[in-house]
Amino acid sequence: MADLDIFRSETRAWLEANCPAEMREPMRSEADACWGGRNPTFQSDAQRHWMELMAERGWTVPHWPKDYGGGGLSTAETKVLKEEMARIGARSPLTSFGISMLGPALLKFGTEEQKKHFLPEIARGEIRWCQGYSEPGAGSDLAGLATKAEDKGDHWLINGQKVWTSYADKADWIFCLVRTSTESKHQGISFVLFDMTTPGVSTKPIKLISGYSPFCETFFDDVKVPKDQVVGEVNRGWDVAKYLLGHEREMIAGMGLGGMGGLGAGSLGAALKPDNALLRADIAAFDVDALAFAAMSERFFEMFKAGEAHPASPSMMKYAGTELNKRRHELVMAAGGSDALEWDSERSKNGKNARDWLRTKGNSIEGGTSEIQLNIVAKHILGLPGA
Amino acid sequence: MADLDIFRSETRAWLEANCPAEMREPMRSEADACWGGRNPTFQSDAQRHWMELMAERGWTVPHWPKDYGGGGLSTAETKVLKEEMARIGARSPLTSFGISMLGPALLKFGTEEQKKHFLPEIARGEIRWCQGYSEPGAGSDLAGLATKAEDKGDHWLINGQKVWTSYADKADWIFCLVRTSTESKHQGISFVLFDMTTPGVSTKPIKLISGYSPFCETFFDDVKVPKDQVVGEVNRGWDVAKYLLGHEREMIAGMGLGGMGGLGAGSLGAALKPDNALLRADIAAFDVDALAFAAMSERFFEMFKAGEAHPASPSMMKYAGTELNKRRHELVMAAGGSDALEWDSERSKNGKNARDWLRTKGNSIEGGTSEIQLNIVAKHILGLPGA
Amino acid sequence: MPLLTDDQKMLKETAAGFLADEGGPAKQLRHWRDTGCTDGYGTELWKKFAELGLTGICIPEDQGGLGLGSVEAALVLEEIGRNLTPSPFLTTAVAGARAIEGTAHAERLYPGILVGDCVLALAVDESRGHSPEKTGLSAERRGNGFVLNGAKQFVVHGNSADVILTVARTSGSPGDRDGLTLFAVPKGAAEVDSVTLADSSKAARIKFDNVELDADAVVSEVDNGWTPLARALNAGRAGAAAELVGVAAGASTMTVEYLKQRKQFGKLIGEFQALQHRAAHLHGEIEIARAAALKAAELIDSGDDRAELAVAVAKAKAADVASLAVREGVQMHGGIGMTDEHDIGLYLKREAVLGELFGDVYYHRNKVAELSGY
Amino acid sequence: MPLLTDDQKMLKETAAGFLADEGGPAKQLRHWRDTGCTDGYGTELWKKFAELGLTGICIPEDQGGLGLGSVEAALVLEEIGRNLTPSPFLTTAVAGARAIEGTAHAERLYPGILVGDCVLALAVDESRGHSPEKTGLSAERRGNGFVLNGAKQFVVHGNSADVILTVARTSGSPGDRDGLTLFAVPKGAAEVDSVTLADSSKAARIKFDNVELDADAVVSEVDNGWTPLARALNAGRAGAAAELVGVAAGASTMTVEYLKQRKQFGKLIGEFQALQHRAAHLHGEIEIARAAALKAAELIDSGDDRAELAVAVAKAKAADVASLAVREGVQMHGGIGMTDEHDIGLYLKREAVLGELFGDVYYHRNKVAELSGY
Repeated sequence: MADLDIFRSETRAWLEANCPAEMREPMRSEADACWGGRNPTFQSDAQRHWMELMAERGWTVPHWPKDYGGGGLSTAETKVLKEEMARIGARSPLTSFGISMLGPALLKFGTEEQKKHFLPEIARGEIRWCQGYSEPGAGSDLAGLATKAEDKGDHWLINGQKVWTSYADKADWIFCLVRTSTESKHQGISFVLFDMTTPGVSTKPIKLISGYSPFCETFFDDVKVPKDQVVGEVNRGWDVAKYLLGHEREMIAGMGLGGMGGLGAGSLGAALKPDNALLRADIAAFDVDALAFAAMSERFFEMFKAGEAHPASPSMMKYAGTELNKRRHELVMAAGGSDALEWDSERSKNGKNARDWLRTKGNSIEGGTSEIQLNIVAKHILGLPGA
Repeated sequence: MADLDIFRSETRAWLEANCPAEMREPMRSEADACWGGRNPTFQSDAQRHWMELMAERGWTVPHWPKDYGGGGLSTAETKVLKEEMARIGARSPLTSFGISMLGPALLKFGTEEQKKHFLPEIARGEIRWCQGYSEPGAGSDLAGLATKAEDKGDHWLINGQKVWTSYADKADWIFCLVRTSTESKHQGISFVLFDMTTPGVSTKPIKLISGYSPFCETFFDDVKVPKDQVVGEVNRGWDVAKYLLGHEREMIAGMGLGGMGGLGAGSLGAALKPDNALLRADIAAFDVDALAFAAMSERFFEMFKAGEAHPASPSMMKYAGTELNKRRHELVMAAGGSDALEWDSERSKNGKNARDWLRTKGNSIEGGTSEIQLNIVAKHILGLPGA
Repeated sequence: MPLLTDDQKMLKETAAGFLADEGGPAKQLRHWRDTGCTDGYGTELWKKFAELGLTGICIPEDQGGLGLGSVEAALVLEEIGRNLTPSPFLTTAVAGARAIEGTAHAERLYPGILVGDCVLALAVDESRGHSPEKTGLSAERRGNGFVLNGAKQFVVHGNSADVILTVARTSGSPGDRDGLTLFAVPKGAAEVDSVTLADSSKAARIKFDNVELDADAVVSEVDNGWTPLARALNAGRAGAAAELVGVAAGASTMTVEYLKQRKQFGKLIGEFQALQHRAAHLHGEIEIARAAALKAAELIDSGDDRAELAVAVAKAKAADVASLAVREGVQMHGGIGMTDEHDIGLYLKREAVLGELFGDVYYHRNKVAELSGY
Repeated sequence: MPLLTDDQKMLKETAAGFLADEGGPAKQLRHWRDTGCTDGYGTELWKKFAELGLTGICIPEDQGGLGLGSVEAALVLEEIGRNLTPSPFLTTAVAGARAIEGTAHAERLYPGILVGDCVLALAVDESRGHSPEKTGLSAERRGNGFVLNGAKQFVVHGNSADVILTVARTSGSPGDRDGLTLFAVPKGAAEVDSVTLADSSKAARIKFDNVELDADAVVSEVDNGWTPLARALNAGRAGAAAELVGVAAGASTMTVEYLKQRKQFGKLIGEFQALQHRAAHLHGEIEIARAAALKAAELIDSGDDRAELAVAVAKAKAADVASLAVREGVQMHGGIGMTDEHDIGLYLKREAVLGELFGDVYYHRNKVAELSGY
């Protein structure tokens, strides 16, 4: 424990000295995040500086091994770093699907060469990734995908279409599920990586009901991909995908609930101060559910870290968390009344409440629908027949 | 219209002159109903007198033909009679499964002989019937019944067991579904009638969670039933059963909702006067649903009478009505607080609130579960595949 | 409640055919939204409403209208809801026409309404919530007329309306029904700030900064504005309920169709029992909401004193059910339901606006409680 | 929130084994109910609680107890809930022991509690609702002692308790937390009317008609009864929440087992997706309620000032979830679930009583709102 105390005080001092004041302001939206990439756009010098300083210490990915650009911190040290960052309100220096999704998969399934090549780039924020999973004909039935990769001896030839590719129009590379065999539905899928500038790759943003376009359709027309850009075994990409989906669901479950700080999630009622007794009653019922869920989140992460969580429990969390978040935004709209219905006025911050509300409707669809999560819980946790 | 006005004034005068004052008091429970039967128990002379007076005019079953003991009234006249009875709060002179269930089936499927024999007895309250449908192994899957009727030339020999037979221990006769063929699940069922005093028939009351025993298990051990006591064709009893179930569902859907009088169903909140703002909010939400359902009930019966209702719509009504009634009693319990939890005190009228609340839990099970009703709506109204 | 008469059935069919042909999202809502129309609806379509006599649906026959009631208006509004048709029908032909019924303004304004040349808006709300009794906008007598000071918001079609029926306080204090006066404020008299709502419809925030009006701007009588306002609100709320039933039914029909087409895991998703039960539940709820909306309309038409209660029940129930219908609709459509390209999201947005209009579910549940004496 | 320690896991296993063997409905609840036991629970079983040290779970080690906290009590109570075990554990070993902790009454009563010879009850409610601040039962000084007048109800185990911890008002007026005093009222001092509750447990209505008590009946200090009462209520509410989680888990386990056995239409009913989704939803809710109950217990044990909020969250959530679990349980069991013979109905009844005890969901939701400042 003494070592950890020393680490804490050193970390605290370093953060105090190095985290720019601007980077201690709360983020107002996804747009405030630092996404990195080949041609990064920084909102400020402070943002760039903060990312670079943290990357230098490997603290953009503190728990990754030092060899791959990480901080090499233990679980306990990582926790201390997070606590100390939270203490001063320090923003995350880098947000990326490379860190949250591809990285863990590469660490588990990648070759030494792949790890050495890709992980440090990710840690330094020099590459921005997107995820090519869903297809128009394969939504909930992810494994029903049709994008085809033909073995052409020295390369794969990829043809097909993906949909719901987050920020594909801004990504440098994609990690992508493709069909390399039609003999088996699940065991004919491979997990490939390739550059979005490869000839034959094109993207088209999808306009959402919120008016924003965070997702794209992504088209592959005779895209050539080198053989060594498959992660894991050929035809066994489904194992990689499933591993990665678990991470994604945990992340989504925690979205919009103000983090996982137990009762720290805060009260919606306190934020809204409802002046209507009937609305107040609904908000109080929501607060009970949200504060209870916050306690569950805290417990779940402890159990998860300790290996005591059921492998299917992220599905339970994803389901409960996203349904709760939708309900939260319904109540925000109810409290906002006609003010919240304005769509393009300055007063409404360009319809922020309404757009955020519409955005949450996707929470229970993306990353596996609520129905899919319930199927998983019924089958894998409850052991119900034929589920 | 003039004829109807005359009928109304005559009816009003007759009711005023003949309905005993006691029979104008609201019924407090099922126990206040007049059930008739071979060995009837009347709560008062007034109750007996009222039944006999009404039976004499055929007004226990006003819309049945006069030949079968009915009043021979038209639909419009029947409505007038009901309105005039409601005007003075006159109780129903006779409550019986013979009237509400068997009668309509006999009118539609019975032979002339059967109608002549059974209907007048029913109309006069001289026979009490019970219904033998459910079996221990066949709950929702009613047609999965196993009670066997063997053709013994001049009679059927019946062996098996029924369950959930309402008041079997008090009934004179039973109408009963039996298996007469194993070649087809649905087309191997016959609808038979027999005397409960036939040798081999025995009953055993089932104690419910409310502490009451309105239902029995009913056992048949080599019961001999004459051949002419089958209603409809042999092996086509399922048609009769389905027809009858529709009637039963309508009846159950209306239970406990204070009749079908549109907004007349009344407000739960007005009855409870909740002193807690959060409970008041829940009750107000309930009142909206209940008053809207009352409007639906009124509309449904108009549509039903006019032949404009979808044949599967009683399922929708049964589902909505019973779920609503369960919710009503949850709220009554919430408003009653710890008073309502007392089970055997005088103050709590022997736990009336709690027992009524427990009773309602069966509403969404008996007469086809809520799940079965939703299956029916999905298949027959929405036309969803494989439902 | 009697079933629909043959005349009513015919009206319903006419409206259904007309709006399905002319009023759907491709021809109307999306078209006007994507071309930046400042009215938020098509005036040509509104002229067709007039040609069919629908703009005069609630106007007495002796004043040139169809002389029909709230039940008939509900039949049309359900079709408007089903097709998401943007139009000033609810504010002008229903709520507005009812407000001025039997007043001098009827004679002035009905002719324009009948030919589709005059659009009315109703200015009631002064904050994010609906609470007409609490009206604070002041109208003080000055000379022969009045001077108005205050502000209104969520005035649907207020940006393009020819006349804005505005509730103001001439006496008493916020909370009183007495002391309110309804004014017919002509276009241009007050400062109108146009606002686009989430469903792409247009509304206004209006500032009254010493707005001077003649005495004949008063609809009905001074201090007795509650009477015409209550007529307008009852009609408007019952109408919004009917439109919400249409929104719910439209979303639900679209969703059930999708369940019969979309395959996942080698099966039509409509074969999955969990979705079947949810769809069946929703179907029943829509039927119930429709019955409640028709009941409210019927009691308004028959002058029954339970009409106010029935209207509150209808508005609360229809908003609840429509909200369920659109939420289930988007969820069951999956990803495609989140795209602007698909119409199901338009139902979600329309429901939000209609649910709020003339009082949200909380307002109307509370009203049910108050009217029931608890 | 740290996970369970090895000691806590061992305690949980011990309690689970003991209560599954000895505490189930056949041996306890049904047995005492059907033999007309006036206590409503078995004293032999209570002695076994004592032998295992469980009656002293919250009693400090230096006073002969296990010196454990609310987390450990929650672990035991979840098993009590799961087995529907009737016992005075919650009122005596948890709420009661906490109330007298550190007072002179601890020295007097702990020895009896430790050996299973002394049962405590808590008399708080004075009407059908729970509202401790509104206590009106009066205690007036007379000579060296007090005279109590008023009435209490819903005093669980009050009919057989040796000591009834009674909240009375010595000053101030209903609504104030100040001015309350907690009295240890010995058996026989007041008029006790035994009441059977819906779950077959026993409680009392108690009349205080000039009941005279010595000054040393005061627990803690005069006018400062809120302090020991708040300890008792926090512990009792968190404990009831944990027991409700056990009720929910027991009902849910029984139901999921039934889904795997019962056939209809040639299929196990657990194959029907609509039931699968409802069961899966319920499973998650129970996990969440358990986390909330443990969080509340942990914050009580650490003396955190958010404990009161966490307790309100836990009690409201656990009651909601247990209510869902038992309702789904009965419905999914179908007809058999309505029979007295089947245990699922016992869960339904137990939930109703525990849900009401120490404040129902409405009380605790309101508390969450008030503590959160709205």
